[in-house]
Amino acid sequence: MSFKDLELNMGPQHPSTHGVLRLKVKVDNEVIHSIEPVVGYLHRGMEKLWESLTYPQIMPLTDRLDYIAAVANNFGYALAVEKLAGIEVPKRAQYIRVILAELMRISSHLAWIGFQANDIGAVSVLLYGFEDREDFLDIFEAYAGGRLTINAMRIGGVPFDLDAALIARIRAALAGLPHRIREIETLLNENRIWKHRTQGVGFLSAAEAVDYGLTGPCLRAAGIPWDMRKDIPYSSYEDFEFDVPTTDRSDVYGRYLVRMQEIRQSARIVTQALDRLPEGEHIAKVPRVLKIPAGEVFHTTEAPKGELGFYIKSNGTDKPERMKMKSPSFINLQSLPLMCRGGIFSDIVGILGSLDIVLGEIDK
Amino acid sequence: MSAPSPFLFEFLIPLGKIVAVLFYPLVMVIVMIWLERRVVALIQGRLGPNRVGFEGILQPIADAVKIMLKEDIVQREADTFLFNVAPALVMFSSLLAFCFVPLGEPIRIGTYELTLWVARSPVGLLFVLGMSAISVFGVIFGGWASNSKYPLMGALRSVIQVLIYEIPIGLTVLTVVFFARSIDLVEIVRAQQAGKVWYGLLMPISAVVFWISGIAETNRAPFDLPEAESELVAGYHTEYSGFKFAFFYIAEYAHMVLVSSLVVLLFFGGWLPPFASVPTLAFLHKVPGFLWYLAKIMFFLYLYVWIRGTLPRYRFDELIKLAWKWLIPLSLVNFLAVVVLKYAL
Amino acid sequence: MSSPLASPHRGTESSERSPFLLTKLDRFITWAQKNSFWPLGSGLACCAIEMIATAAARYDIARFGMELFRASPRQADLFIVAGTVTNKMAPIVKRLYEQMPDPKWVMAMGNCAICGGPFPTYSVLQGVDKVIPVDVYVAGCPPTPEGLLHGLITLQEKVAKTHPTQVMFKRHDRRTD
Amino acid sequence: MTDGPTDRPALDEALAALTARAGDAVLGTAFAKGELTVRLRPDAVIAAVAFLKAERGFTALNDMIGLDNGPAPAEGRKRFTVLYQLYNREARLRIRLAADVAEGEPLASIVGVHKAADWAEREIFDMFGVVFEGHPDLRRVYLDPEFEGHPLRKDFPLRGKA
Repeated sequence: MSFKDLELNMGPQHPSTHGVLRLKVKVDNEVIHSIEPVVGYLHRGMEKLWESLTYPQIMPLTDRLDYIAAVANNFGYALAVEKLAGIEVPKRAQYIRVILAELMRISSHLAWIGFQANDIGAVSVLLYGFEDREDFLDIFEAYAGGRLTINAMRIGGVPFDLDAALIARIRAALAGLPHRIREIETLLNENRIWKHRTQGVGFLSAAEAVDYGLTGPCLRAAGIPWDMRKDIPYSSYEDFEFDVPTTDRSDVYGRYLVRMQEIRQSARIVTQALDRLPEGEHIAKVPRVLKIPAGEVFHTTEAPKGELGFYIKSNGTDKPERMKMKSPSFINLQSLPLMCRGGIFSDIVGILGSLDIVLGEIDK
Repeated sequence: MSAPSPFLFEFLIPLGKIVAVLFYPLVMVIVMIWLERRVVALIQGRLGPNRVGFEGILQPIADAVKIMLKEDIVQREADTFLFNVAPALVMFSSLLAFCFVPLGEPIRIGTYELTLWVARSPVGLLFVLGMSAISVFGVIFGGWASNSKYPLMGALRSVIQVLIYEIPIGLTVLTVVFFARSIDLVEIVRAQQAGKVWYGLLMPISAVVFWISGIAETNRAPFDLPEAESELVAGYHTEYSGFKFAFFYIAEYAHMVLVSSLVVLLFFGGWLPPFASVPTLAFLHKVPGFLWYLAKIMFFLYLYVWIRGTLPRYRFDELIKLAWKWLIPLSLVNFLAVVVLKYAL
Repeated sequence: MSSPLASPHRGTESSERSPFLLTKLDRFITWAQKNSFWPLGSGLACCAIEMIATAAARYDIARFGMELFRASPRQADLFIVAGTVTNKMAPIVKRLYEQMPDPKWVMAMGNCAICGGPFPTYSVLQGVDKVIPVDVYVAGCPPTPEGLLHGLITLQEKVAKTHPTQVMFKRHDRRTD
Repeated sequence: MTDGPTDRPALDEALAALTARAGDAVLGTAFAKGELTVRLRPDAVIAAVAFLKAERGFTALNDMIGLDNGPAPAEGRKRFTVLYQLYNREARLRIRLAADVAEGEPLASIVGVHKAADWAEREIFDMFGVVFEGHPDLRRVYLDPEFEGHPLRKDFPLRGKA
């Protein structure tokens, strides 16, 4: 066995490939020579399956794409179908959707910080992140009955109204959040080892990031305030005041900072939405059998992982003729070899973690 | 009571001590495994094992029984001889080192003087350090003989890590030896008693550098690169199962107990009670020295766990930088300072 | 390389004519085994997130002595198949199972691992029991952490009823399954 | 239906510039649901994408989408359609290019223009069997290399071929 040009297979069963991703890594002792991601180990044929299901039936399957942020997929899909069918969503439903989606973003980022820290060796932070996340899962459980894949949206609105008890619960969870984030930040922000492991690691210039189609927090960490909630506001996002956090670092540390700020911004949006929650219906009148006239539509939303898009082509029946998902993780993952160039073997796990990929979304 | 026969003195007592030296580290390991799992759990806001025995104290026993009854796998591609030798070597060297670790001053029972060590040598410290360094061969053999890539990388990391961190360990041990004028562990403790000051308080830099290097030598967080789970799966013992894996596992903990013992003996007065010079605290002398010794070891074992629960893992290049840029220069300067101060005063 | 304890949990669940001492030994061994499942840290899909949540503070699988998620199958006792097994992944799942040393147990967590779940498609294996034997099935999409814990306790009960020594001493019985 | 305002004049202007540049390669345009689709001759796609990126600010390739028009496509259409979803972030504009290809007919790869197209083209190759000429590494991305058939074709059964 040669020590130079050692070819390593990370995955599909490896503790830090976040599921069943496989990386073919060539290392020269500890320095990375080349790296090639191999995906498809979780390819479930979702797009083919969608073609045989009616529009409402597809909704629960979208939960299983980005399963750490299931609501974000529901949201993107619902908006795309509504755009295609020309359904007007009541204002209250739009607000409730924003609340749910932003809570999901918080929960997704909390899980992310846990995974990222765990990959770098700070095991405790994984547990902290997951414990903090439980508060938000409780809210989803109270709202729709599920913890992870909750099917929290319907075409035309949301399945349930927000009642006062739940609103109080959301406020309580948000009140505890700043303290919890600070706790994690005290552990990490000024930690020398954490900084060594993240600063300057996984650098990608802004131009490269755009060329590789990077979206989401990774792109914002490169200094580009690219956020679909601001760029092309949907579901009343224009009503809320929030910042799009960016840094110019464009390394793992920058991505960490951006996500931690995004948690705070999401909390800000939820608070505003709760304060100004309009009265009215929570779901529009949608025919039981939804037949959508022939047409095609492409709509993107800002999911926790990046820009999530749905392309739907209808043919006048109650099932889509073709539906394609633009998965942010899939596109973000392409830039992994670029980010790893010249790096050290241990960097791979940190960089991969900073991309925040979810295999369910990559492989569909 | 009639005079005890020479058979008792010359055969049974040494035999008993040998058995004890096998069991003492193992008991410490069991306690340590339980302690680690419980303390890490508490740090992480969990409960930790609490189902078997009182507060889960039997958990390590259940683990041990289970793991010893597991299938022993030697994969086809492995170098069978080295693969089998490696865990034994690691275990053997760790346990052998304990022979030279004294637990306290001799106890007088009637006319017989019971020494609390199995073997005492004028070069006991060297022997312990040597044995502790030999255990890395087990790691290297294990990693290489597995004929698999992750273990190999783990072994490579381990070699470099131990090579580098032996240097600050040697330099800091020298300062202690310099003061105590002995490399006999019993004499070093006695010198601290005579000098009325623990060397850790006299030379804090030595103590800290030794402790950090000790963590690195035992491959524990944040220096657990040879078995970094998120990178190398399980590092050098990825291919080991059952009993042999248990050997690696136990040896790692035994090694931690050993390093903690060394820190206590070299820098924190071994079995001496604290505040020896304060008359009002003289009651502390009533507590047997062995308990003081255990308490101090437990403190350092606890530190191990605490550090593991808090810090991320170093990257390989930073690990090396830490040694070459900080620990080695620091221990060199420290050594010179100690020499100068000793002769200037 | 097969251990005398190869799969004691299968095929030997009767306690016929077991000597007293052996029964005691059996109980001791199964006590150790059932209280120290070290799961293989293998997550395939959505269920893996709930598996991690089970290990996290709220549900704390560590109480049962099972928090040592082993990254290497060589050191694992319990394979929690957490998620959809695709046809591309199936050979790897099988290999992981084979790399685990006996005695070993498998839990199919979630509907996908049980029967393919909501994915009756060309690329999904319709149930992991088509490639490896399963001891406990935990339904749900994904099962809640409580569900997973219930599955683990069920598995503990199952292991407690086995007689590892019978397999140890009557070698010809070993591969009855 | 809360998609932001579509800047129709700006889209028209981009379309006009593209038409002027590509000439008779533009086979048709459609504007529906606030989205512009431009149907191009397959051989003109790469030039159009490069032009839109370099001169009209469509710097981002959102996605590439494959479509199967069935074994017997409508009059004037071919078996597959490949859609290029482009995005101009400065002006918040989206434009969709479409190119029809017959079975076995190669399409020029745009990896040279947009790096993001790398895996997207591999995905379309995997799912539909459309071959992209000039792609650096055209292999299946999701399925095993041994897998037979292309799942998203309309004649491929959901459960797979037995």
